[in-house]
Amino acid sequence: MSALFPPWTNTVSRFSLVCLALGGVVGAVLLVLWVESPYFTGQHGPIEQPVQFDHRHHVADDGIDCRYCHSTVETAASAGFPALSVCMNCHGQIWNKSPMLEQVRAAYFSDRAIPWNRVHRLPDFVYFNHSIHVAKGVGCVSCHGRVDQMAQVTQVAPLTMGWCLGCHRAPEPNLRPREEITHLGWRPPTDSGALGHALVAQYDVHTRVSCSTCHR
Amino acid sequence: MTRQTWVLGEFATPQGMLGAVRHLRRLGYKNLDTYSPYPVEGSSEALGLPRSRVALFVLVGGLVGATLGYLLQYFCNVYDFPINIGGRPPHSPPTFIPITFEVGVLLGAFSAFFGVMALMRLPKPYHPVFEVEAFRRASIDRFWVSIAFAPAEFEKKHAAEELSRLGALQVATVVQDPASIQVYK
Amino acid sequence: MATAPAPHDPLEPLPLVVGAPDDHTINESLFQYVWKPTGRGWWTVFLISVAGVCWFLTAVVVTISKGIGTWGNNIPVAWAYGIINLVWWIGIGHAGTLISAILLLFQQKWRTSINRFAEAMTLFAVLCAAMYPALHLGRPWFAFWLFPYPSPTRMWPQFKSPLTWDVFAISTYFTVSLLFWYLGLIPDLAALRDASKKKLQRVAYGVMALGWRGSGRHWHDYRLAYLLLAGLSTPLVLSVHSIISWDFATSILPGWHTTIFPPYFVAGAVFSGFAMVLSLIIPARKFMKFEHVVTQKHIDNMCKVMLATGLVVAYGYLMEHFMAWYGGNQYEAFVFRNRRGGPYAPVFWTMIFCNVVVPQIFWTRRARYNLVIVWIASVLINLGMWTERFVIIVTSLHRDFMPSKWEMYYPTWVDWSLYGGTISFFLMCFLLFLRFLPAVAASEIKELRAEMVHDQGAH
Amino acid sequence: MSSLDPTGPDVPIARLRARPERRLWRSLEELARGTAPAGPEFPPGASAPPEPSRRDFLQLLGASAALAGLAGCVREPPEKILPYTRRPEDVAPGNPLHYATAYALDGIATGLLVTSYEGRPTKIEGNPDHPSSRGAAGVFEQALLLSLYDPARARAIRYRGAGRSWRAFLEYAAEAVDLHRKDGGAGLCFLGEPDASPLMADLHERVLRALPAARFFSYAPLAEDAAYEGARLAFGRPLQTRVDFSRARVVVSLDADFLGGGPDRLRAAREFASRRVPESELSRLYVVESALSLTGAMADHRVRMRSSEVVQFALGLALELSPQLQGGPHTQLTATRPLHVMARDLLANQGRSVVVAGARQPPLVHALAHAINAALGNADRTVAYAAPTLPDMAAGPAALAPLVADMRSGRVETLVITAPNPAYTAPADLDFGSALGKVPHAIYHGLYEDETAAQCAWFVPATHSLESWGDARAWDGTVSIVQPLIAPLFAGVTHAELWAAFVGEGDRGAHALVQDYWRRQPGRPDFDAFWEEALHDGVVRGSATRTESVTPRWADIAAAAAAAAAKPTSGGGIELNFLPDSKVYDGRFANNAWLQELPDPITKITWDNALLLSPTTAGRLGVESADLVEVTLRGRSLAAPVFVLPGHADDVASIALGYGRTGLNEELAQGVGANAYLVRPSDAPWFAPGASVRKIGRRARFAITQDHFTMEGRPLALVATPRELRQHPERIEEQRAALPTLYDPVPYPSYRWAMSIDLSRCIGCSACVVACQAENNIPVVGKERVARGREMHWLRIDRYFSGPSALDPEVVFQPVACQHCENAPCEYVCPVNATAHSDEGLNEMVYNRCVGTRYCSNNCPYKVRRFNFFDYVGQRTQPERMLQNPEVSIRSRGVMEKCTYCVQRIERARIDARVAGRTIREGEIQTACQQTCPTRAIVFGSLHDERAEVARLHADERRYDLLHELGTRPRTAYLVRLRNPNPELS
Repeated sequence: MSALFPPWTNTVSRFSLVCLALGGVVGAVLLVLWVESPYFTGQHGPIEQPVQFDHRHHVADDGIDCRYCHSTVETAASAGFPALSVCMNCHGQIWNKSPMLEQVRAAYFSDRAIPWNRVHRLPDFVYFNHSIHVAKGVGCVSCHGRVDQMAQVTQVAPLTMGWCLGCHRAPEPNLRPREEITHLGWRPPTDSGALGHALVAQYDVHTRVSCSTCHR
Repeated sequence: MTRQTWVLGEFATPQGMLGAVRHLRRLGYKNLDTYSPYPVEGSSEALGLPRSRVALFVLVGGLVGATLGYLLQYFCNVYDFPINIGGRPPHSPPTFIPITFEVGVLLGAFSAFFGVMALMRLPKPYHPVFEVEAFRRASIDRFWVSIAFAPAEFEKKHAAEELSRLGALQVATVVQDPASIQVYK
Repeated sequence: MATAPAPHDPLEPLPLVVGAPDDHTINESLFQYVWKPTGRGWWTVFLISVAGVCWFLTAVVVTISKGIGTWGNNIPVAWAYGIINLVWWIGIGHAGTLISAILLLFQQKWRTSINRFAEAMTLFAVLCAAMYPALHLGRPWFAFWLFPYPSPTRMWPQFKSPLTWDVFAISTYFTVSLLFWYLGLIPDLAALRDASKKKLQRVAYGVMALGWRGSGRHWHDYRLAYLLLAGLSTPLVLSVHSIISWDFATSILPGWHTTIFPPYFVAGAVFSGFAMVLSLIIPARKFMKFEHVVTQKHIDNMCKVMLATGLVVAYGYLMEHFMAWYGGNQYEAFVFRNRRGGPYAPVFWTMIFCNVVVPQIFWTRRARYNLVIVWIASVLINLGMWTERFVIIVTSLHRDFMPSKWEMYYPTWVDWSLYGGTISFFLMCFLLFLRFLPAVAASEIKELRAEMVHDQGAH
Repeated sequence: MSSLDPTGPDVPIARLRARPERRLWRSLEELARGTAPAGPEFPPGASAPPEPSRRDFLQLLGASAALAGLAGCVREPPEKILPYTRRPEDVAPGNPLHYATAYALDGIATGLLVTSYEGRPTKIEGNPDHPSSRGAAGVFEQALLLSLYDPARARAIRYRGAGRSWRAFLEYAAEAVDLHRKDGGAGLCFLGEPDASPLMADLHERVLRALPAARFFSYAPLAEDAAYEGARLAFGRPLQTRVDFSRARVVVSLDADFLGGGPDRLRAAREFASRRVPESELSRLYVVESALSLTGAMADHRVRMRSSEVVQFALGLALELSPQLQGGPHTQLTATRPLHVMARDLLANQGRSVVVAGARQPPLVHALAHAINAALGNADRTVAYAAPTLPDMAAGPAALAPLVADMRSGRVETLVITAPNPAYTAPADLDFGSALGKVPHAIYHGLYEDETAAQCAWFVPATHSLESWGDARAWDGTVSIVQPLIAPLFAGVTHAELWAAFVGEGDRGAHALVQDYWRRQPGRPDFDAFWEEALHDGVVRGSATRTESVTPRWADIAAAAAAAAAKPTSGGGIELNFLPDSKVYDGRFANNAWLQELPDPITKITWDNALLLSPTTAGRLGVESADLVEVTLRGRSLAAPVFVLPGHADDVASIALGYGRTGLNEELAQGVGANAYLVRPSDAPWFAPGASVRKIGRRARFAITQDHFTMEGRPLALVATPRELRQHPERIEEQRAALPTLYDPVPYPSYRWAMSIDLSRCIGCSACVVACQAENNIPVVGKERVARGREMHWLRIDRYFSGPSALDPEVVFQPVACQHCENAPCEYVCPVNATAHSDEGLNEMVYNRCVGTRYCSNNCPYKVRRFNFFDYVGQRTQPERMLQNPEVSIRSRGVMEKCTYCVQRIERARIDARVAGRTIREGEIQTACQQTCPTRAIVFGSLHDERAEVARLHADERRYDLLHELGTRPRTAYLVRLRNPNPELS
C-alpha cells in the first residue's frame, strides 16, 4: 500500500481539531468561573487563629452584642478589633485561671499584641466604611453571615466588586431596622420588599456606584 | 466503511481530462471527479456542480458577527454598567461602528474558511485515490479523472476501458473494503 | 544585483513569466530550495536575526521588570516609540493584504508571483506590531482587561476608546490574514507533500496539506472561498489603518485632531508596505533564483504603485499644513510651525525628503529598471514612513496647549532595542518562511502559465 | 481595616498607651516614651536619594507595597491584625485626631493643626486661631512632616563618635558646670538660634544665676538685625515693625520680600491679597529690588536696581516726602521718573499707604522707611511698632565674629551649640569650623549629624518640633504651647532639656520643664484649665504684646542720611546678592525631598540653586543658562551654574543660600547646588560689590519643571486692569460663554463639586503644592526624572512672563491641577473605564483599574495627569511610610494619577454627614491646597447651592475657563488677575 497516511488518520485529524477548538473555549469558561469560585474568593472554610475564640459561645450562648467588642462599628470605618483589655474586662473575673486563656493573659500583661489572622480581607485600594452601612440599616449578617454559629469565623460572602455592586444597585433586600442590625437571626417580615422600600425612604438610603465611593 | 471501488485515469493535459469527464458523463457515469494541480477552467461545468454555498455562509456569518459585535458593546456600556464617560451618552452608535464592522468581518472570514473546509470534507489525510503511487503527480503536473462505484453497480472493466480509450496515460483501480485494499493496474 | 534595463520592444508588454516552462519545471524551480540544504548566506543572516531577537527579549524583560520608565517617554510625550513602531509595522503589513486581496479582486495577474510573499510579510509585520500595544502598557500583565469578559468586578472595556477598537481591529486583521494565507498555501503544501523525496518532509507537508487532492469538486468551493476572503480583507485592510489613525484623529490634540488622517494613513501604509516588499524581494528573487517569475514587470508595477501612493501621502502633508494655516486655529498653526522649524525639524525634513522627493525618481523608467536605485529608494521610503510617525506623534505631543508643560523627548537604549528587536524578529520569521514554505504560489503560477498558453493559442 | 493602615504591623501603634482618666495630651506624653523603633530596623542609606543604584535596592525593599495594585487578583497569605492591648480612649482606628501645636522658624512661631492617625502625624495645617497662621501654612510648615520621618536624622548621643547615654551626658554637664563655677562660667558659652520661647528665656536666666559670667550668643544666617538697627536709628531703641497690608492702598517695598519671606509672611500675604480683589479698594504695589522676588512678581510697578542703590532711592523718596528731612544734603541720585510718581501716589494716600524696607537692606533704609511712614501719617494706621518679640536682636553673621574670636583665642572652654549647623552657615571669612576645633568641649545639639557635628566632641540628637514639648511666640508675641504628636522616633532631647542640663534639671523631661514654667507664672488661678485650653486652642489668649506709638528722631536720621549721601555708591564689578532660599531656607531643610523637588516659585528649578543674571548681564559676560561659572568675591570663589532670569537687575548676580551641603548623613542634600556661604562676607552678608564671574566652559543640567517662559499669546493666565475689565467685559465673556454641544447635558442632581482659583490672590508661594504632596502620598522622583519631565506633583504653579520687555517682564502665577472637566477628554479615550465621571461631576481616576496606556494624558489639554514610570512606592523607607495618608491609595507602578479634588476628604465629610443624617455644610470640605493657601486664592465647594462661595465666584465677572474654546467645561474656574498700574506710568 502506498498511501502516505493510513485511513485512521482521518478520524484523528478531525478529532484533534475539535479538541483544539473546544479546549480553548472550555479553558476560558473555566477560568472565568474559577475566579468567582469560593476557592478563589476565600470562602473556603475557617482560618486558623492563634487563640481558639468561639463566637458561638460568646454570641449565641452569652448573648454578647457584636458592638461590645467591635465597638467602633457605628463611628468608624473599621468595626474595631477588640483590644485585649476588652477580653480581660470579663476574663479578669471569670475563667481567669483557664489554660485556654493563658496566651491572652500573657499577651495582656506583657503588653504584646496577639497577631490574629484577618478573615475578611479587602484589597488596599478599597475603602469600606462600617459606620455608614450600619447607619443605613445593613445588618452584620448581610456580609459576615451567622457568626453566632461559627466555631471559627469563615468568610461567607465573596467580597468581590460584583457582589458589592449587587447591593449598591438594589439595597432593599439587605436593609433592616437599625435596632436589628446586630441581631443575626433576624428574619424580615413576610413582604420584605415593602419593608426594604420603606427603610430606603426612612433612612434616606442613597447607594452610589461611582468609582470614588470605594476607590480613592 | 462499505466496500467501494475507484477507477482512476491519468491525463497529460487539462483539455484531455475535461474531454474525458464530459464523455463519461454523457455515457451516464455518476460520481465523477477530476484532479488537477490548479483550478481548471470549465471543470465545474464538466462535473455539473451546483453553485457553491460558501457565499451564503459568509453572508450569514458576517451579519451574525456584526449583530453580535453591536449587541456586545450595547450590553457592556449601555445595559449592564452604564458610566458617565466624559459627558458622552452611554449609547453612541457612531463609536460602536468600528467594532461592529470588525467582528462582522471576523465571523465572515471564519465562516468562509471553516465553511469551505466542511464542504470539502477536509481535513482528510487519507483518501483511496492516494493509494495510486502515480497519483502524486495530480498536484504537480498531471490531470486525473476518477469514477467511484458502489459495490452494487460495479463496472470496473468498462470504466477502465473507457478511460484508456479516452487517452488516459494510465488507468488504476482501487478496490476498498473493510478488510483489505487492492490496487489493480 | 544590478541588471541592466532589459533590451526589448517597448510596445511588447513585459512578460510575467519569463520563458515557457512546463508545470514540472515550475514546480522544481519554485520548490528546489526547500529540498536542497541551506546555504551559508541563509545561516549568516538567520543567526544575526536570532541574536537580534535575544537582544529584543532582554529589552522586553527590562521594560516589564522595571517599568516604562526605562523608555524615554514622559509627560507630555506619553506615547513615543511604542506607538510609532506599532503604526509603522501595521502600515507595512498592509501591502501584503493589498497585493493579495485587492489586486486579486481587480484581477491583476502580476500579483500572482508576489502575493504569497507579501502575505507572509503581512503576518509577520502584524505580529511585530501587536507586541507594542501590550509592551507599552504601564501594567502589561493586565492587558486582558481590554477584552470583554465577565469578570468578578463586573467591569467592561470602554468601547468609545479607539484603543479598544485597535484591539479588535488588530486581532481581526491578524486572524483573517492568517486564514487567507493558509487557504492559499494548501494546494502548494499538497504539491510539496507529493513532490518531496524525504519521508519526513512528505509527512510534515502532508499534515499541513490536510489531505488536499486537487479535486475538481474542491476547487469549485475553494476558489469562491478564496475570492470571498479577498473580498473581506479589502475593506478590513482599509478599516484597520483608519482605526489606527483614529487613535490620533479622535483626540483633541493639535496635529492629531484632523479628518484627513484615515485616507492619508491608508495611503501611507500601502506606500511603506510596497517599499518593504521591494526591499525584501529584490534580494530574495536574486538569491532564490525567482527572476523568471518575479520579473522586471512586477518591480515596475510596484514602483508605479509607490509613486502613486507617495503622491497621495505628499498631498496629505500639504493639506495638513495648508489647513493649519488656513484654519486659523493658533494651536494647530503652532504645531505645524513647530514641525517645520522646531527642535525636531531635522526629522520632519528627513520625512519630506524620503516620502516626497525620493519617490519622484520613479517617473523615469531608467530608475524603475535599476534594481540598485529601486532598492535604495524603497529602504529610504521605509525610513521616511517611520519618521512620519515620529513627527506625527512626538511633535504633536511635546508642545501642545500649555507652554508650561512643554518637554523634549529623547529615546533610551531600550527604545532602540525594542525597535531593532522587532526588525530582527521580522527578519527571522521571514527567513524561516523562505526556507520551509513555498514563497511563490506555485499552483497559481501554473494556472497563470496555462492561461497565457491559452491566450497565445487564441491569437 | 488594612486599607486604613498602609504601614501594616510595622507601626508600633500596638504599643500606644493611654490612661482613660487622663487628658489626651497626657496619653501622648505617655506615648512619648518607649515607642522609638530600634535603629537597625532601617537599611543602610534608606533615605532614597535619586541615584538609580540605591533605588533598585529599595525597590526590593518595598516590593510588598508595590504589589498593592495587584492585590485584587492574587490570593495572599492571611494578613495579620495587631489590635491594641489597651485602646486609647479617643482613638478609633481610621478616624483621625487633630492636635494644635506650633513650629518656630528663626524663633518666630507659626501655629499648626496636625492630623494624626493612630498616633502617626500624617498632615499639617495652619491653626486658624493663631495670629500668624490664620489657618494657613507655608511650604516649610507643610514639609515639616517629611523631616520628622527623615531616616537620615541622628539616632544616638555620641562622644567623639562613640555612643553615650543621656544619663552619661547629664553627668558630663554637671561636671562641666562645677568646673566653670570657679570663674563664674567665663569659659562657658551658649550659641543658640534667636528664640522667643519664654521657657528658654527662663532657662537662660537660671543658667546666668548659677554662672553669671556665662555668655549667650545667637546666630541665624538670615537674622534681620538691620531692621532692629534701623528702628534704633529711627526711634532710639530697637522696635518691631508690624505692617497691616489690609489697610494699605499704596505699598512701596524697598527690597522687602514680605510675601516670600519674613517671620510673618503668612499673615502679610493674607492681608495683602485681601486688597487685590475688586471687592476691596484695589491696592497698588511698587517694588524696588534687584532679584525678582515673589513680592516683585506681584508688583504693579517694579523698578530693578542693584541692592546697593536702594538706599539712594529710599533717600530720594524720603527727601520728597518728609519735610523734616528737607534741607538735608542733596543726594546725587538722579531721581528717576517712577520715584516722583511713587512719591505723588504716596502723598495722595497719606495714612493709607506704607513703605516697607527689606531685611537685606542696611539700617538707614529701615530708618528712612520709618521716617517716610511717620511723615505720611501711616504710623498707627498701616504700620505699628512694638517691643521686639525676639530677645536677641543681634544674631546676624556680624554678631558671630566676637564669639569666633574668643574661640580662636581659646577663651571658650565649653561651647553649647543649639543653633542649626553654624559650621556650615557661618560666613566663610569667619571660618567657624576651624575655630570650633580650638574649643575643647564643644557640644552640638541638632537634628542631623551634620557639618557642625563633625567638629564637636559631643553630639546630642535634637527632637523634631513635632516630637517636642515646649513653648514659642508668634510675631505679635502670642504664646503657643508646643506639644508632641509622636514619641521621638529616634533618641533625642529637646532644646530646653539640653539647657536644663546646665541647671541640673536635664532629667526632668521637657513636659515637666515647660509645665512647671507656666505653673510658676502669676495670674493663672486654675492652671489645669489654662493649660488644657492652651493645648486645645494652640494659643494663649491675650498674650500678644501691645503696640506703642513712637516718634522718629529726625535729626539722627538726617545725619545718617547725610553720611550715606556723602558716601559714593559702591564700586564697580558685579554686585553679588545673597538670597534666602524659597525651599531649603538657610540650608536646614536641605535633606527634605519634598522641598528639594519643589520648583522654585520664580525660576522653577528643582534640586538646585543657580547664579541668577539678567539677560543683559549674561549677554555681556557671554554666558547662558546652565553654563558653569566661577564667581569670585574677595579672593574666595565658587562654581555655580548660571540661570538667566528676566527682571533681574543688571550687573548683579544673585545666588540662594543653603545649598552645596556636605552633611555626613544627609544624603539627599549632599552635592545639591552650590554653597554660597563659601563667598559670603560677614561684614556684607546680603550684597557685596566687586565680584567677578568667569565662564568655566562646562555645563550643568538643570531639572526645571517649566522651561518655556511665555504664554505664546494664548488665553491661559488672563491679566487685566479694572479699567479694561470695565471697558471690555466681552474679552472675559468669550472665555466662559457656553459653547454649542451635540450632547444632552448630564444631570447632576445633588452636589456639584467645583473649585475656583483667583489669580489676583495667588502669589505663587507653592505651599499648596507641598500640601497636596503630603495629603495625597505623592512620591518624590529625584532630579534626573524631573529633568526628563516625570515630576509627580498633581498641582503645578505655572509662571509666565509677559509684557513688552523681556528685561522688565510682568509675572503671573497660575496654579493648574485637574480641571475636572464635565466633558473630560481624558475619559472617552480610556479603554478600560479607569477614568470616569462620578454622579457629582468629579473626574475620577481609578488606580486599581488603570492599565497604563497613558492615552488620557495625551488627550488632557491641561497636561495635569501624572504617570508612575517606576515603582516609587517601593522606594519609601520605613519611617517615610509612616507619614502616608491612609485615606489615599498608594499608587503602584504603571498607573496614572492626578488631582482628585481631595475626594478622600469629600467622602469622609459625606459619611460623617450622612451618618448624622444631614447634608454636607458649606465650607465643611476644604481641599488640601485650599486649606493651606495663605491668600485664600483657592475656593472649593458645591455649585448646587447658590449661596456657596464657590458658586458666587463661578458667577464672578472675572471668572473664565482655562482653554475654554475646547469645550471641556472645566469645574475649576479661574478669576482674572487684576493689575492696578499707575496711570501716570502706563
